[in-house]
Amino acid sequence: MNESLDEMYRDIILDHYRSPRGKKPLEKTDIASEGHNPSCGDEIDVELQVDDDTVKDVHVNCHGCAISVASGSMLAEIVKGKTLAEAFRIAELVKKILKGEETEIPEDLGDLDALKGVRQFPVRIKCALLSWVTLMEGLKDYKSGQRGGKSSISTDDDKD
Amino acid sequence: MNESLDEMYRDIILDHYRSPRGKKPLEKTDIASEGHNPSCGDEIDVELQVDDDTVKDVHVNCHGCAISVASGSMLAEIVKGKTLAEAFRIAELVKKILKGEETEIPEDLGDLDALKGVRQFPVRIKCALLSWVTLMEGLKDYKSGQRGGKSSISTDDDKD
Amino acid sequence: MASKTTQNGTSLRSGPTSLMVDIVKADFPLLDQTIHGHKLVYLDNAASSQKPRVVINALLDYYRKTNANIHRGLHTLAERATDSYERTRDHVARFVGGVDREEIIFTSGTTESINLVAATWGEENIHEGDEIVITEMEHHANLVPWVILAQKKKAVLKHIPITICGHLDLSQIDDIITPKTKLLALTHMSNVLGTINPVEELAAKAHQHGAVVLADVAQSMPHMPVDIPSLGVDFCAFSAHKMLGPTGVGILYGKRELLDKMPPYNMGGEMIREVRFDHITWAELPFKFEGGTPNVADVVAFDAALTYLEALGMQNVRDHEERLTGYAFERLSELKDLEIQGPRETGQRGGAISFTDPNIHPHDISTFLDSRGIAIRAGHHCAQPLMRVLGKVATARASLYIYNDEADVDQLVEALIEMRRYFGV
Amino acid sequence: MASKTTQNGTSLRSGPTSLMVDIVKADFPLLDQTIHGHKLVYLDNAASSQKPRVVINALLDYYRKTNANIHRGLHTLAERATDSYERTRDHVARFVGGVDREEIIFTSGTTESINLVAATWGEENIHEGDEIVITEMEHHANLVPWVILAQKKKAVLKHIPITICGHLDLSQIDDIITPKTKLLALTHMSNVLGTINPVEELAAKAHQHGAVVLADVAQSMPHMPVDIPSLGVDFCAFSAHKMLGPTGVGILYGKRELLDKMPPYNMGGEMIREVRFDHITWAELPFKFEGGTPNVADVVAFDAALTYLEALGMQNVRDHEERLTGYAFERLSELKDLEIQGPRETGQRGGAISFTDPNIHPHDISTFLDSRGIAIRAGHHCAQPLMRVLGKVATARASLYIYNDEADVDQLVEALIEMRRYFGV
Ligand SMILES: Cc1ncc(COP(=O)(O)O)c(C=O)c1O
Ligand SMILES: Cc1ncc(COP(=O)(O)O)c(C=O)c1O
Repeated sequence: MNESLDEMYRDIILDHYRSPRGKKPLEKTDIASEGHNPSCGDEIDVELQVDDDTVKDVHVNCHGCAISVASGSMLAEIVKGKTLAEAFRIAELVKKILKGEETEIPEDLGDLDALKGVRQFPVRIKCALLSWVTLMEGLKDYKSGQRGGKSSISTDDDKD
Repeated sequence: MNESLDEMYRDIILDHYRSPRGKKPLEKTDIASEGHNPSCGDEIDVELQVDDDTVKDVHVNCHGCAISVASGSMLAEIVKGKTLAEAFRIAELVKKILKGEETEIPEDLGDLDALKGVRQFPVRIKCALLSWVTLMEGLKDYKSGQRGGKSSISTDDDKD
Repeated sequence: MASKTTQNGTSLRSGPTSLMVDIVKADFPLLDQTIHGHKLVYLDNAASSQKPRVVINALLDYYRKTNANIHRGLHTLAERATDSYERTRDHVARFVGGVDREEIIFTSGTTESINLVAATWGEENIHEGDEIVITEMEHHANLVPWVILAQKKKAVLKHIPITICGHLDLSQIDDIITPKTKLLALTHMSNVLGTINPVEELAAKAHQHGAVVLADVAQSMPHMPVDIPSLGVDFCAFSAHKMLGPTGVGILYGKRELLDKMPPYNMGGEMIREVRFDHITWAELPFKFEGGTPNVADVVAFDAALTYLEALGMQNVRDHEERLTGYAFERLSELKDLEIQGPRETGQRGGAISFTDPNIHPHDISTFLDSRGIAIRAGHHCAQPLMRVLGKVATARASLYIYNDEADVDQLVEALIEMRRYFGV
Repeated sequence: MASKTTQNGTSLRSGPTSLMVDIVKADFPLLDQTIHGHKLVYLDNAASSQKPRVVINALLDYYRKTNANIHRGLHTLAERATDSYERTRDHVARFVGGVDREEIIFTSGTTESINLVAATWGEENIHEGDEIVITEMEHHANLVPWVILAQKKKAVLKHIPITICGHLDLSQIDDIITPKTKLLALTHMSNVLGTINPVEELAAKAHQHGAVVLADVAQSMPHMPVDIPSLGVDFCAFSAHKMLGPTGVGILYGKRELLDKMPPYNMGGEMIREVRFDHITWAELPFKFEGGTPNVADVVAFDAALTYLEALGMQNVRDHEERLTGYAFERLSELKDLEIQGPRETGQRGGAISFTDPNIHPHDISTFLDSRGIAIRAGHHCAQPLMRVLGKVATARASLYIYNDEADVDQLVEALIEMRRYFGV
């Protein structure tokens, strides 16, 4: 049905897609990670500027479909100002939402609700996931002290 | 149809099968060849006693189904007394009959007519062929001077 | 007519059966035909089974409504086809006793499944002097790849012999399975003798020595409950076509730790992650081993076969065949000097009954039975080394399945009696 | 509605077509359905074709009347099944231009066909320093096996680049195909660009240097007359499922002299002559390469697909697609900035039309079109190296076949126009 199309491409998704947030390069990059799904060619860079365990600014650069671009743009918007631990928890929540394991979304993360529509398109879930998984990878490496290098991840393998 | 069964197992075939000719060992073996079809396990020994280019006596020892036994028995009966060249020509004729390339059978080889029924059972053609092909192999080697050793052949490969 | 008795189970001879065979039979359109003027009696099930209407309809349905190439497809048909294909994988994973879906690889048949293991795991793990242990009753599919691998690697191929009764002879087993054993590859159920082998026990022994164990379950999976986790083996191979499914589908079960480390077999689309001219990374399991467009339609239809077997209940299938085998033994004993191969205890064997007549070649038996509408197989059954051990060039084999009943056995026995008269030997 | 015009050929736009598409369409039950409320327009033919009723019925018929394991069977069903299976082999041998039946090997798909050659001929004939030549437009199936073989053997993998127009760039060909070349493996028709490559000419050049030539005809065989003897290649690979046949069947054509010398691939039943634990001899061609129970039903049904294509006439198929491709180019040009890959001369290409929109990702194109009932494919089409050359991460691909007409193209173009409005970019 065209309704399911409109479910996936909700206005909010199309809005993020048309004018993605987080385009501006950071003054200082503390966490950098890249995601790549060879099967569809989607590529994303997620960079964080960190101050006192808090995300001061986010830069997201995404080459991909509307879903992955919008998802990355939402990430840039939502994660900014959160602590690293909060950011990680939100990414976990998005994974659960996309896998249908969680449906409740806190009010302050309202935009994320728009991602639910992707669940009806199984092949596209990994597009929506890519930015979040990339973020998590960066956070994990940062926490474990592997700083400096760039973390690298994919949602192609459907392992997460 | 049961008629086709009776076509294959004609009385003459069953008679040869029940009391195969050429059982008696030869006094002197001039040509010896063996045939073996691993796919069905049929094994045959064809031995000729030759005098002045003429088959003086034939010994056939066959382990196999009714068709291969009867066919070997007919061979023993028919080839005895023929010249080597005639024997080879008859074997060629049998091959043609079994492959449906020839239907005319000279009167003196009347028994061979019974083999025609086998043509309706494609998998069994190689059983009927085995003794004749084994004979031909022996004759060829004899003619080309490779005497002494035992020639060896199969109709499994369906190449002839 | 004993067929009546299978419904009310009152015949002394047949005893009650656990399957409603008349009802089952009606589900198989092919069985409803005459051959040479006789009602078809299909007793060549060890070679391939017939298909119930639900499986044929599933195929039809797939091609009429769903057909598309799977994975990565972003259109509705491709999504539906992918769903159906992957659903069968989940179903197989449950059917075999509960394994991970990633451990189920679709191949073209048992033969390809075993060759895949030989060419990938075997190629990397078998070295000079290593020992590969098989049994004397292997089908060529579980024999030829190991003979060739052993030759190539200068490894030693050992085999567990069989007893006169058709069981594995385990008296010298500790000389056969040793610390040098790298692989034990054995059949769970012989396609010639019917013997059910103690796979659990032998797998445990082989594992003590650190060997890997492959079970050829091509004959057991269709005919009895097979629980791969309790078998305790590392690899299992079987074919859909022997268990009511379409031709062209096989299954390889492999332990994830092993599959993860193995290189791929057929390389092409869908099994790679990223390709450059100088560097390639593989896709995750199970896709790493499913290069190219799979046999989608037949995998999808195989789902219906599994559902059908589950509805019957695999224990009922087993009980039915065990009883019917007993009945067949009883009736075949009426034929003096007919020699039956393999164990006589029906509890230790399946329903493949190989036999020989002292005076009539198996080929003639088969041709004669066919003229009476009865389909059996005659030959070496792709087990030439076993034939040599048995001292036979060939045997005749009648093999039973869910749609066979006492009437079929009766028709077989009567035809055999008639056959002896016909050949007059 | 342009579909009307395909029957009387009076539309200025479409011109007369050589196929009666409306009649053809009616032969394909799957096409008669709605997707998301729209009549299905199936334009994913390069991935897999739909099946005409005669093919589906052939499958049905086989399972309802004939099904049995083939070869060496002495009962009626086995004989019938063997006959039907072998009849398809004869048919394939005729269809591809008249080759020996022994040169036609049934596999599970193009991918397996090529892997078979790599693992047997390649394994024995490619040595350190040898050169394998492929092209930049190969499908992974004709790329990954050679990359891996080259790595294993320390051979050199070279590729023929493509021009900006999507043709092979033959300007440096004499530096690429040299006396060191042992194998030239190239696609006859690109599944992304549609390009038809000059296989005859390149094969002749490779042969001058004593190289062996393999042509991947997976895309050409379904869409144009392909005559293997005049192509002059040593191996050809293609899949039934892309040419109206069932899934799970592939064909390998190989020159007899080469096949004769190659070791087997999948080893098991039916492909051996004699087996001992220490010695094995192989069966004759083609059986040497068909170990295990083949995909009998699907091979049998493939016969009906060949008959159907012959009835249409492969030249008519080609003419129809050529015209329709021209029509599609014309109409797609209405979409400003839509970028089409591959040659624009319809005489030098098939009907796989890859395109990109400057502002909309191919995945979004595909998802949007699906919502309008149109099935196309989006992605790298298993040709990642080509994508890199094209500078694309993915393309959208609409690919035509015998049941597509001007109306389908119109529906595609209108949906693309609507899509641009929808995404508002
Ligand atoms: C040019 C080409 N080669 C090879 C293949 C692989 O064919 P299959 O997936 O049927 O093995 C395809 C189809 O996907 C193709 O388009
Ligand atoms: C015990 C056993 N293993 C392997 C096979 C080979 O199975 P397939 O021919 O389906 O590959 C068979 C059947 O022929 C069998 O009975």
